Amino acid sequence: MASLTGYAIVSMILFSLGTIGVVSRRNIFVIYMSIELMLNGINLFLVTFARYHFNMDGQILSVMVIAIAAAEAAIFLSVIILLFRTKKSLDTDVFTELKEEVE
Amino acid sequence: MIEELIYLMPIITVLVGAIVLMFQSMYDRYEIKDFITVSSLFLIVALGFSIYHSGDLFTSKPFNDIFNNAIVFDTFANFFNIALLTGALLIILIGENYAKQQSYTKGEFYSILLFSVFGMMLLAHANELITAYIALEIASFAVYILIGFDTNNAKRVESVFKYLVLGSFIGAFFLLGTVLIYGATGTTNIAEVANFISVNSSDKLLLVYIGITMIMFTFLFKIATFPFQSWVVDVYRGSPILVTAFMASVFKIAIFSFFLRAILTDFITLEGYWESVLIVLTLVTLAIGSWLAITQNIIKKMLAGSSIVHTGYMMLGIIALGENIESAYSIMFYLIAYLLSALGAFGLVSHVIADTKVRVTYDDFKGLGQERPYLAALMTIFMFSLAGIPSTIGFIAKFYIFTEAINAGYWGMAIFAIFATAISIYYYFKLIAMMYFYPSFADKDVEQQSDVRISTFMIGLVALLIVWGGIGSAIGFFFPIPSIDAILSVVELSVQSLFLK
Amino acid sequence: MQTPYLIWIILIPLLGALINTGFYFYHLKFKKIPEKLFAIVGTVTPFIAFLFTLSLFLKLLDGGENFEQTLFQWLDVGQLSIEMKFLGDKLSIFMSMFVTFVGWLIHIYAVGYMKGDDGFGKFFAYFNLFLASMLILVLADNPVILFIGWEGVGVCSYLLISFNYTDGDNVMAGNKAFIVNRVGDLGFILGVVTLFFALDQVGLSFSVMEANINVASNELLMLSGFLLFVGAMGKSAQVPLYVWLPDAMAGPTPISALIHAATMVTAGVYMVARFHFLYASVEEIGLYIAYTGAISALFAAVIATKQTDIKKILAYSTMSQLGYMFIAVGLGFYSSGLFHVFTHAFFKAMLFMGAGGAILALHHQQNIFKMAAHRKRLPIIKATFFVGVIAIAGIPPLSGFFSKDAILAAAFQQDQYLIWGIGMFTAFLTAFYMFRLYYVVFEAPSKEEESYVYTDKTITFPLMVLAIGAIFAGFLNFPAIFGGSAFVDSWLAELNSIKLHMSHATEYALMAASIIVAVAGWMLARKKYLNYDVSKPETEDGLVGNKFYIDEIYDVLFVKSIKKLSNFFVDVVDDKIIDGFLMGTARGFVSIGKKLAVIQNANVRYYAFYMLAGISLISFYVYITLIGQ
Amino acid sequence: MSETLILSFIIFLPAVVAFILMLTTTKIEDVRNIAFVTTIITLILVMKIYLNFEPKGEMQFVTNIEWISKFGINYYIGIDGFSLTILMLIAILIPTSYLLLWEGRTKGYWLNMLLIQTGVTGTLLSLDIILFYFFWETMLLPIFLIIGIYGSGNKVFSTIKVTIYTMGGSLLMFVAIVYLGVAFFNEFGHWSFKYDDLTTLTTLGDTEKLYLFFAFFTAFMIKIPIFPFHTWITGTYSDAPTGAVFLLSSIMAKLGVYAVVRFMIPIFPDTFVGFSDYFVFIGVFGLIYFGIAALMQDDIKKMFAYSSASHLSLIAAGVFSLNSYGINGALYLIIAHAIATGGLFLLIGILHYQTGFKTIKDLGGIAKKAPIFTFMFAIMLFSNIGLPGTNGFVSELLIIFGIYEFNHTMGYISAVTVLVAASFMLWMFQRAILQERVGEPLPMKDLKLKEIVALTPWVILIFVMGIYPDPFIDKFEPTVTYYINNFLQTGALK
Repeated sequence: MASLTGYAIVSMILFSLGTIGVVSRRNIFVIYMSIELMLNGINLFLVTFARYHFNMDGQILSVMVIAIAAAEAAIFLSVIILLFRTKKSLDTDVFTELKEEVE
Repeated sequence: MIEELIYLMPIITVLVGAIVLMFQSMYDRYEIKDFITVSSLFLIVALGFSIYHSGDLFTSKPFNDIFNNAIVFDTFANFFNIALLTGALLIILIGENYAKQQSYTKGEFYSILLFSVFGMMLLAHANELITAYIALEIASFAVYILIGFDTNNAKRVESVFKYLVLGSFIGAFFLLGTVLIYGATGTTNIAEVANFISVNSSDKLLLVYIGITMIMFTFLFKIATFPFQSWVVDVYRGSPILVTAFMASVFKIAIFSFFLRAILTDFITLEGYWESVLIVLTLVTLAIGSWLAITQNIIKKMLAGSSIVHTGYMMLGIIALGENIESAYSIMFYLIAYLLSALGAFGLVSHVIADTKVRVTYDDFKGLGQERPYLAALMTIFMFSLAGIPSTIGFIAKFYIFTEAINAGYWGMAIFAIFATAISIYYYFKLIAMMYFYPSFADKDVEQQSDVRISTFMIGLVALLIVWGGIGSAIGFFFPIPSIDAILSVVELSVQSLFLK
Repeated sequence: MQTPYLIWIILIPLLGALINTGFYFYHLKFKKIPEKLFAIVGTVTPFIAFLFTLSLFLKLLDGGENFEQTLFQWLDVGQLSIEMKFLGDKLSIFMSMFVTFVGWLIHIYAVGYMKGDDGFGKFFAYFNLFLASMLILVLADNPVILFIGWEGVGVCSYLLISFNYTDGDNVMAGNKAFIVNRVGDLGFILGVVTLFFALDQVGLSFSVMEANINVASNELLMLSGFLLFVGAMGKSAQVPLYVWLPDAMAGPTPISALIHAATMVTAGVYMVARFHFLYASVEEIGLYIAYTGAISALFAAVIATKQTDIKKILAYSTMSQLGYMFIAVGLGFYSSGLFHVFTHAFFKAMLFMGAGGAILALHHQQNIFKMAAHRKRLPIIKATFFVGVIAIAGIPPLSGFFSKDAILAAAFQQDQYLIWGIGMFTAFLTAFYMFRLYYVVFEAPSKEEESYVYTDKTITFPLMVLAIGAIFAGFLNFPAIFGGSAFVDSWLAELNSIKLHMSHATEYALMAASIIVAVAGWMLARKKYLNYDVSKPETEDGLVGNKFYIDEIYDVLFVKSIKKLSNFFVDVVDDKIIDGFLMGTARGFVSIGKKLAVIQNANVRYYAFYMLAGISLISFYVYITLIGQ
Repeated sequence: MSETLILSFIIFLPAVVAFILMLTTTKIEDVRNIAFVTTIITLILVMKIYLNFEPKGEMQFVTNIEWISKFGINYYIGIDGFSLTILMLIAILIPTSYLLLWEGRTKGYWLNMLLIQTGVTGTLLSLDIILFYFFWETMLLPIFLIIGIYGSGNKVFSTIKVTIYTMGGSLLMFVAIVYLGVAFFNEFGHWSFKYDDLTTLTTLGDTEKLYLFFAFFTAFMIKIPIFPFHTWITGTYSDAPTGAVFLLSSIMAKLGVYAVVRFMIPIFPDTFVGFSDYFVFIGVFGLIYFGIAALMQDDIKKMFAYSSASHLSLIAAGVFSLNSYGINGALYLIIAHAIATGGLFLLIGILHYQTGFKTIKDLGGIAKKAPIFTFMFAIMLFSNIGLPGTNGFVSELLIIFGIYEFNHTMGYISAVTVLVAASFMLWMFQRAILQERVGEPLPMKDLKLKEIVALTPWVILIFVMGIYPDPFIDKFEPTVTYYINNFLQTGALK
């Protein structure tokens, strides 16, 4: 069976992918997905550790994280809808209205 | 059994209140002031419960079998409960005028506000990382919704979007930290982790330390230090001013409540590998905050920038915490002071912009001194308190923080911070200058709506508290009143409760 | 001997000043007061003061000891203990005698002269105040109290020179007098301070200092002696601090007569005499003083020969006579010096008052040639003026001759032949320019038919009294060789460090020489000016005419340069350098902030990137440190 | 009233009255009259103290109540020779100045004046250094408002400038104060900020002391002001309203010197002695520098800004000369200069108010129209010049003695003061007041009877203190001796 490090590396790769996605992608929807990706990487990690420690805490935690992710999704999607409604676009570079020139 | 329940009462009351408001808001016949009444009623009850055992020193983990030590009830948490509840109550009451004027505010607004308060209180009680995370997220989500409550306003939506993205982004790091700690120690309970750290030698702790680092990032993000400060200006600017006040004062207290606990219980150990980082961050935070504040033209943005500077002062306390426990008191006292000052300032701005959309830039404040002398006087008090001028609570708080910092030997940083203060005098006094030194615009003939209402009384009350906190018993030489020492002793008591076994 | 009367000599004129001030305010604020009232207060008070002085003088005369009167402890800090105390010894009583007397006469004169001036009351208030301060100066028991009087007369002279303040030039002259005197005062104060510490803080009373004079080191004594003399230079208009005196003639003539001829300017001489114990112990400084006097005397006399303004000529002659006095005191012949002060007070006051009368009569014309051009008949003034001229020229038997001759003889005896020579030459010049003045104003032919003009009694009466004084005052110190009593010499004997002792032959020879010189000067003037055509007046041209350009040089050296410096300080040092630095830092800070605002570009991806960068850096650092541990 | 409360009463009465007046909207005349009566009451109380005060070194009328017990911060006030002298000054000058400011002021003006009085009195009497800082800062806020609201010209800029300037200085001092407190805590194990406790500190190293010393000194130098921290004065003085200028010049600036004497000499005696050479030099330099700078000023207020800076430098030099002549002279000059300059500024205020000009080139011909005004002006001027017979002379003489004893060369240079002030003041007097104005004469009425009455005590004081100074000096001379024996000697020994 694969070692702990293997799982760890995979989950870390997922997490990093998500991180890079958040920074580099312009489409808000993709940004959201990257964040979800980060969370999933963490879930994988949790489960891995739960297996490693032979206790259920990790499993429970992962379930909780999934729940939170779901809640987050609710807000995120609604916000995305609102954003699209205002600007008819999902490009982050469009939403810089709050930049007022200083005196 | 029953007194355990009493410990739970405040938080439960708030939760119930939130749900009740949720249901109440399904009926159209209620008006805003009904919701205000109900919500403040629940908050007052909760406050009563907390104050009921604010005096005594206790700690307990009720209903272990249910909560599994995930939440702890002690004087420390209780202190923060009081602060949070007071803050929320003040915001609701001060915002009364503002809320009435805004079309979009509905019952849910208050329900969600209470939910977020509930989350914050839970955070103050949290004794376990995932619980803390959940509590944090409850509070944050509620705040997201509050920010974006006015869905037709592009600014609001944009700012909630930013806050959401960045918030959940950093939240992921919190989880990562948790995971790493869990991986290293097999538990996420703060006390147990602290225990683990104390028994093991540092080579075993590499993973834990990295995890702690990850968690610290979240802390730094939420209190908005460099390099996580950039969201503050935009989000504060974009959100309705009540929510801004809520974030700036109350939310900050909640964050500190958890992380102070974590630091004080040696879960987060700052010596060695974090100290230098914190020093650098603090210095840069102070500088950046001053720069952001001094260049702003819009009052809300200026206050946002200044809130970053105040964060810098509190970081000073955090650093000093490595040396002596005393400085925890100073931080907590500073939180109270900042809560009052910021609430007052934001609240007064909200009251002023409630009826008319102007009064957001410096120039719009011109001539307030003649138009509404009392409001101007109150604003002056708040500015003095933020600037830390003597005879306000802001001065005592600064004095406290600086004393601890210097006592811990960081006098160089103290001098740096004092320069930041000197700069801050400029942008605070500029507002006073605007209010008093310039004539008001002729064309701005607002219908002189009466200032005699709850919100103004509340603002006045806050100002009174500020002055009392600054002068303390000095005015009471000739007739007895409680002095600043009362607050200080409560603070010390609450910190001691952390070390009860 | 303690006496309660001494202070009244000062208080009474002071009282007069206060009363007149009160009257004058009443006069201004409420209703007019007749001039007579001011006049009475103004003239009576000096006379009472004179009577007090006279009584004390007589007491001293029949061998009474020195008077003194302590009023109160003025100051007592550390070891510095100063009493408000007055001293009436032979010197001070002698001085205050003629100060009060001449002062009184000039007050009377002023009544006539100032008639109709709307500042009449103010004038007498100032005048009495001046007399009071002069008497404080004379009677003071220690240099600090003396300095109070010293400055008091300075202020009065400032106020009176700029009496017609509406004309800026008068005030300018007043300022000049005050500032130049201040330079002197600077020296005076420093002299006192140095002396006080040189005598290890024993005290400042003259008697105490005289007792402990040998405590101090010679250098410090010389230093303080010099510094004190700087003060004297300022007050008594000696080179190089004389520039204020000619301009001071801007004031009304009585002022010139009283302050700038008879009394105040002699304060320097008096002060040096007061410190005789100090100067007796440092001859070098004494000699320096003598030379300064000689140079001033010559310098002034030379300038006077080309002046055309009658009052300026008299001013320069005053300065030159003061030079004589300093020669005497510098060489240690205090009695001779003060005797010259005494005689000079009479004839110079008289000359000024005569000039004033003439000016009044001749439409306020001051240029001697123009005065001649429309001359009136002024018999009394002319006669008295002639007396004055002879007296100052040093022609026996008038007072000037004796006093001046004594000084020259002293110089000769001390083998200071250079000083003696200068003195002689100055005497010649004096005779020349005084007679020039006299002939041009009163004798030279003029087309104007000489109609008689009446001059007020209040003007002529003092003139005649002073004329008598000028004629006979000399006999007060009638030399021994003529079987005289040499009263003044014996009276002030204790001051003198040296006695005058020379063979009668030399003494006669010296007298003859000075007489010849004086007559020569007279004759030269007579030949040149007796029938001079006044229609083409001389002009003040050439090096001498322009007073050797000293004023211009001073202006460039001090006034202009300091003004430049002031502008430099304000515009460059303050505004550019200091304030520029502060404001620059402030502005720089703000501008950095504005540049920094660029990172707040409200784009969420950038924000996320900053965070990520921060996170990675910090984590990296933390990781390194952890590995390091 | 009991001995202990009387000082507190003196401090807080004006502020309390001000608050009451602020809340009760009364007519402007009533506000002014009530304010005036208040100051008169304080004057009476101060008189009472002055009579009960026995001349000795120690503190008297001490009140000491806990304020913030955690940090041992006390409400600790008391009075000794120094503070008594200045307290007397404040109590006399302020009510009389009201008479000259009588007409045409608004309500806020009077309230601020009252608050300022509380501020300065508190600063003067507080012996706990935190309490001192408390008043020191609060003193500035009414000044900030009064200049900004009632000022003229480029008022906002100069207001912000003076505020940042002075507050920047005092913030540095704040850090130093905290540092001292912490040092005290580490040495003795309990908190205290009493100045007499802080004098017992022994653990401070020399370099430490140096930094602290300069942190304090910066704050005071800015307030005094001493070269090169003076660039705020000209703008502020010329833009500020008369009352503010009067208070700034004749009282607040003096408090800077007072603070040096009260706190810095006892706490850092050795540093003080060690550096006194430089400070005397700076003082004497400033004296001449400001004097020359004043010469070419055209704005009379600016000119007097420089002139008072020059005098204050002399005062500072006197204090730094560390001997009884110098310090006594400095204290005496504090009084003399407060009276003279205060009076001058008030008269200039009247001049400005009536003619609308405060620049020399536009003025002139005043003396003809207003002889009594001119008379008062001249007397203040002469006292400022230090003419014998006025109190200015006594103090300058003493200071010159002191500096000479300290260092002969410095003494010689310092005597230039008799020259500096006279030169520009008389010139200004000639051009602005005496000589005829080019163009039509200005509308200038002579002083009213009320104003004459107000100024008479000042004039009398000038002359009485000049002719019979001893009784006044006796009041504070013992304190000076006490200071010299208890602090400076030890400082010299260290």
